[in-house]
Amino acid sequence: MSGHTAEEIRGEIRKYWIVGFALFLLTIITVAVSYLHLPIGQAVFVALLIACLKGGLVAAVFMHLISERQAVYALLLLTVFFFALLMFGPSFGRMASSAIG
Amino acid sequence: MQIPYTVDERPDTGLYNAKLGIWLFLASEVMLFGALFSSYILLRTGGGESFLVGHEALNVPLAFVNTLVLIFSSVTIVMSWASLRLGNFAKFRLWMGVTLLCALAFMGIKAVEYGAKFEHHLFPSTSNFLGIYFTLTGLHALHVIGGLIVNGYLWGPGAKMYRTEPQRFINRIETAGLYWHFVDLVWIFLFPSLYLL
Amino acid sequence: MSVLEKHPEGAHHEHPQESFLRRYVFSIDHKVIGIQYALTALCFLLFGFTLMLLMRWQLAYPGQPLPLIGGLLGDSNAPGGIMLPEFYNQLGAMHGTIMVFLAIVPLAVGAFGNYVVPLQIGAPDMAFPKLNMMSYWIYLPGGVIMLSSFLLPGGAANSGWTSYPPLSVTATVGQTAWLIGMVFLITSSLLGSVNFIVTIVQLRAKGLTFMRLPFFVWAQLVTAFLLLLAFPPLEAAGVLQLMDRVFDTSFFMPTGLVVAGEVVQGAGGGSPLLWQHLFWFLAHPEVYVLILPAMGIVAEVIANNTRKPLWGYKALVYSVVFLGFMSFVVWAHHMFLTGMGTAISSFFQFTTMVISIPSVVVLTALLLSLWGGSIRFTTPMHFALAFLPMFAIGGLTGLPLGLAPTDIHLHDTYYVIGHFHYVVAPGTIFAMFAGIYYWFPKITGRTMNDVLGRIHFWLSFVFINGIFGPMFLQGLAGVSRRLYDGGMQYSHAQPVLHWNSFMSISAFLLAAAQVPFIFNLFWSIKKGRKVGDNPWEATTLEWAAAPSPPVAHGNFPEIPVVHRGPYEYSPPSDPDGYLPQHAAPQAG
Amino acid sequence: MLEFLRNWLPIDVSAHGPQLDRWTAIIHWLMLVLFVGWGIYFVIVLFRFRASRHPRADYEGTKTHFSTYVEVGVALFEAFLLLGFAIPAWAKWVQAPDPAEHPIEVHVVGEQFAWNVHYPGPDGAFGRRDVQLVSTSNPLGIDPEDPASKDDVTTVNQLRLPVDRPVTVLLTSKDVIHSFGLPYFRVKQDAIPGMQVPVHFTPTMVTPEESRFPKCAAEKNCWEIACAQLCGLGHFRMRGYVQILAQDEYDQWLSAEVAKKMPAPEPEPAAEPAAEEGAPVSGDAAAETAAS
Ligand code: HEA
Ligand code: HEA
Ligand code: CUA
Ligand SMILES: [Cu+2]
Repeated sequence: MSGHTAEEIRGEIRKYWIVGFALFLLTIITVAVSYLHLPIGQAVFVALLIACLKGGLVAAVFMHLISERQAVYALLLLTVFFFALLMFGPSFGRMASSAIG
Repeated sequence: MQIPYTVDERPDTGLYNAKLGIWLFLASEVMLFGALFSSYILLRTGGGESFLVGHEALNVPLAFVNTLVLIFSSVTIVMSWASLRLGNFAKFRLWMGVTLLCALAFMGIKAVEYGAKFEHHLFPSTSNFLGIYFTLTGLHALHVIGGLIVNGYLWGPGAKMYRTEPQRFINRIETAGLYWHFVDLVWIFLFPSLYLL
Repeated sequence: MSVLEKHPEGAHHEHPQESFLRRYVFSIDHKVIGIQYALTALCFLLFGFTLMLLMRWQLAYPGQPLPLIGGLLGDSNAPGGIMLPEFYNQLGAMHGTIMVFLAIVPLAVGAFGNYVVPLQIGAPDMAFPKLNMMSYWIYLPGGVIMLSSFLLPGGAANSGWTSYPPLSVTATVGQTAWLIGMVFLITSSLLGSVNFIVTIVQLRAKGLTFMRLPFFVWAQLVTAFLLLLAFPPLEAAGVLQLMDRVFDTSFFMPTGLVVAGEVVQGAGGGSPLLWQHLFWFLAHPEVYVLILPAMGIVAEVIANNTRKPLWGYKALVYSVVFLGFMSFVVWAHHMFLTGMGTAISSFFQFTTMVISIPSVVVLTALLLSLWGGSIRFTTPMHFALAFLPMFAIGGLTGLPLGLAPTDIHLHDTYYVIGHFHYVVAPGTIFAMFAGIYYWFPKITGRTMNDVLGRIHFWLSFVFINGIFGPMFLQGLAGVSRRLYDGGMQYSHAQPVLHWNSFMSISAFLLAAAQVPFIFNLFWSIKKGRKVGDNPWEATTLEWAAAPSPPVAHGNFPEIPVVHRGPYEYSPPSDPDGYLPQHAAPQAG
Repeated sequence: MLEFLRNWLPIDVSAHGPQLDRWTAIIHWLMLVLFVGWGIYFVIVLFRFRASRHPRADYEGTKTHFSTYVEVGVALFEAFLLLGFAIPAWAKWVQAPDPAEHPIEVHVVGEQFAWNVHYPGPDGAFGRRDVQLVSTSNPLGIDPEDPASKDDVTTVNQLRLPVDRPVTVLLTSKDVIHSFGLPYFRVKQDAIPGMQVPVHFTPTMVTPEESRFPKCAAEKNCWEIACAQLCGLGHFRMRGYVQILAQDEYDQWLSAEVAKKMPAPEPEPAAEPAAEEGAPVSGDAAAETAAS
């Protein structure tokens, strides 16, 4: 992040506030949606979609991933892959087991 | 002999040491919380109706406020970093101070929430949902406390470094910020998956 | 940042008269920390081995009082010197835990990694020296907690190193100590792995590109990634099990348990298999943590003692990276018999077969590296060479375990015990010995005694095979592991039971064979033959560019610049010599 | 190779067993070829290229592609093992037997440190089990009120099965994880509390009267159920018996057990749990501690 002019930094600051505001809004939306009592499948989908959106904003802008270097991307990609595996491996293993009940 | 790239970026990786370090640490944190989320999915999908006992007792409005508090603190910590980069130390102090207050507020609200649960005799052992709820939010709260300590240090005694090694100090604020955003990010997922679903 | 200048000098550049505490105890010099790790881990290794000797006595002579120390174990463990089954289970769980988490990993990563990696990449220290010190000072209390759990009521953890619930959740308080100890060890490893990755990525000397890294450094890099990403799930699982034990949650406790005639109170609805998934998600990568640094050491020693470059350096690097990656997707091959359907089992059998290929490539490359060499049979080379066939036996016997149908008969038998001990004992431990003999002169400026080294090698080699070879026969016969009496009640065990005393005697003799080593190690510090900076005529930076022992803080008189790959032995320009990595290229 | 391995493998008394043994042998062939092949190379190289005989190392080393062929060969052979054997064999292993073959269904419930066996009786239906009803005389907690339980037969550590008929054992556990291991049958399956996992096999041999097999009930020889998963301090002695009978002997035994269970038509006394005298627990392994 070196070599940024004061002007650029002020631009970033504006971005931070906008994103902060967007996060506020999205939070309100999730809560509002939860009062609609959607069927569970849809509710999960919407809630996680919004959460991912929010998470993406935080990571991209606050953690300035967007301007980060490749090394970090490679690391995160690897992590995301194993994360996904860890997330669904155990549950999938149970669903496909030969056990009864 | 001086360890290289504690302050400057290594040209071929574009990173200074601590930044790579914090990203690696966060990667491992992703796996830590990932394992807990995975457990939550597995237990919930296989748990039957008794799993959810106590779910209705969660206080959505409080958690909603807490979410806003944490998001706001993410904005303020990034502001404190930006202020430093603009050379404005006083503003850094201010924004970091607000961040600390947010963290304290978050913990305060958390304490109220926990207290209400205990009052109603809802404990981790009551149901696996509450067990997961206490484990996940408890672990998250520990992370908040960790952040409080680090940020508090950087706000207070640690800020001395700005006079001797300003760039190094700015880097520290950046890494502390990265960590703090991650804590926020975890909460962004915890909030809907525990309280709203 | 344009506004700011580079600050002058860091905080710790001058070291006038350091206090004893700063220098030897709370040192932030990677070399001292490496040695601290080495000594601590060796003590744990010895201790883990001692526990096993007690068990081997019981297996060979069930129900007979332990000689010499039987009386010291206390009436709750061994009344009249005769070991109780409870105590046997404690010993087994603690042997596995201590060997894996307190002995081999700290030795392979904490000790060798710490000492050698910064030197091999031309760095003055690890990237975060204070963090490095912290890793050690978290590891040590973790170990102390583990060991002191023997003194708790009910003794130490007794549910195996795998700690499967519900057994572990209902076990005595030692299990809680185990979990707390594990949290320490995991934290320590995580800090260490961050440090290693940053060090290797950021602090490589000028000119030291990734493809010029010594293979050992590659092995450490991959290992660090395994620790970084695989340990957190176990930490999570440990926290969940602690919750189950301390706060009576039911994460791993299904509904309707009846333990010892009492219906277990609690919410229920938990899943015992969840633990197994999280545990093996760590523990399979963990076993590669045990083997990769060993492969790295063996590669270094082989290159140096064949006086030629490693064959297929690139293939080795790609294999080891691939191995690390794949090790995350095979975990459920430890769970074939938990009621696994065809789809899942096919997936994990497939990945398990796939992961054996890079191991074959690594071994093949090391074997072919010997061809055309001018082999010096030094003591470290003895151990490194023996590693190859021993790892081959261990690895090959992984194949029938990796195919689910053949695993049915072999699962949880001594065949499994034989399989992995061949990889970790005559495999990894031998590589550790090779490393100790090889880098000892780096640390002390003296060599270890060669004759004693050879005695140590040959005796160890013979006896270690005497222990683990017969395990395959017992396993084929179907003898279960973790049996307090070695299986003597079972008719299928009868034909192979007589091996038990053979194996145990081999184990006692193996213990005796370590005496020359221990003596050699301490004697050589003061009395070993003095040697120059580069006694092995090695090309890598730790030998070629730094004095032995290296400069206290900073390692190198001046930071080297690298000009070539790591193993330029007998180069065409100088067929009888070698080209250090940092030697400036000759003009023309 | 199979003959060689049979020096240690126990005799094989189930329908699927011989196939597993055969493939175990084939895999060991692969292992042996690799090990001996590389081993010979290894010894030769160590001899031929020792420093005293070969003082100047060859910078280039070997340029052979032989190793690539070996590696590809190993990979192909592993693919063959997977597709030709492991995957189909596993699919067969988890597949329930054809109902046309009149498979027997038995429930086996592990506990520290015994194997409870639950037969459905002539009605073919298992009585309800409830943990709240568990007691020393009713270790399985069978509900006596359930009509399906009236003719149920339970035993402790005694699994009797007829020869040549497919069996489905439905495994579970009351407390911790155990593993239902039948070495002679090449059967092993974890018994996990909270789960019911079926395991299928077909005994092919009546347990012979040979002194190398232990005596269990009725002075007859038996094979053993060996618990294979660490389950506590009694893991080593968690030994059950499995006895394979000719079909008619089995029927006789079962109807005798059922008759013991239902002596009179009135249901009242039958409510008394009958597991105790119903099961010939005389050979209970828990009674003996072989170590001492
Ligand atoms: C360092 C440790 C290590 C290593 C490297 C391995 C390597 C492998 N392991 Fe092992 N394993 C363990 C440690 C290790 N394992 C442990 C500790 C357990 C038990 C845990 C417990 O339950 O307590 C276990 C258990 C275990 C199981 C579960 C068994 C069971 O419980 O039923 C399985 C099943 O698939 C398995 C498979 C494999 C395979 C396929 C490999 C492959 O990666 C091997 C590949 C290697 C080769 C194929 C060798 C190549 C050889 C040549 C090319 C010949 C060269 C010849 C000469 C030099 C002469 N292992
Ligand atoms: C890295 C792992 C590792 C290592 C190295 C070893 C090493 C050894 N193991 Fe271990 N073992 C395990 C990991 C390991 N083991 C695990 C995970 C289990 C399963 C546990 C469970 O059931 O849960 C197990 C189980 C196990 C069993 C089965 C017990 C049972 O099922 O009931 C047996 C039986 O013989 C055994 C024997 C041995 C022996 C004889 C050695 C020997 O090879 C040891 C040789 C050691 C040395 C040669 C060290 C010499 C020491 C020094 C030289 C130190 C010098 C000191 C100073 C200078 C201060 N082990
Ligand atoms: Cu039951 Cu071991
Ligand atoms: Cu494995």
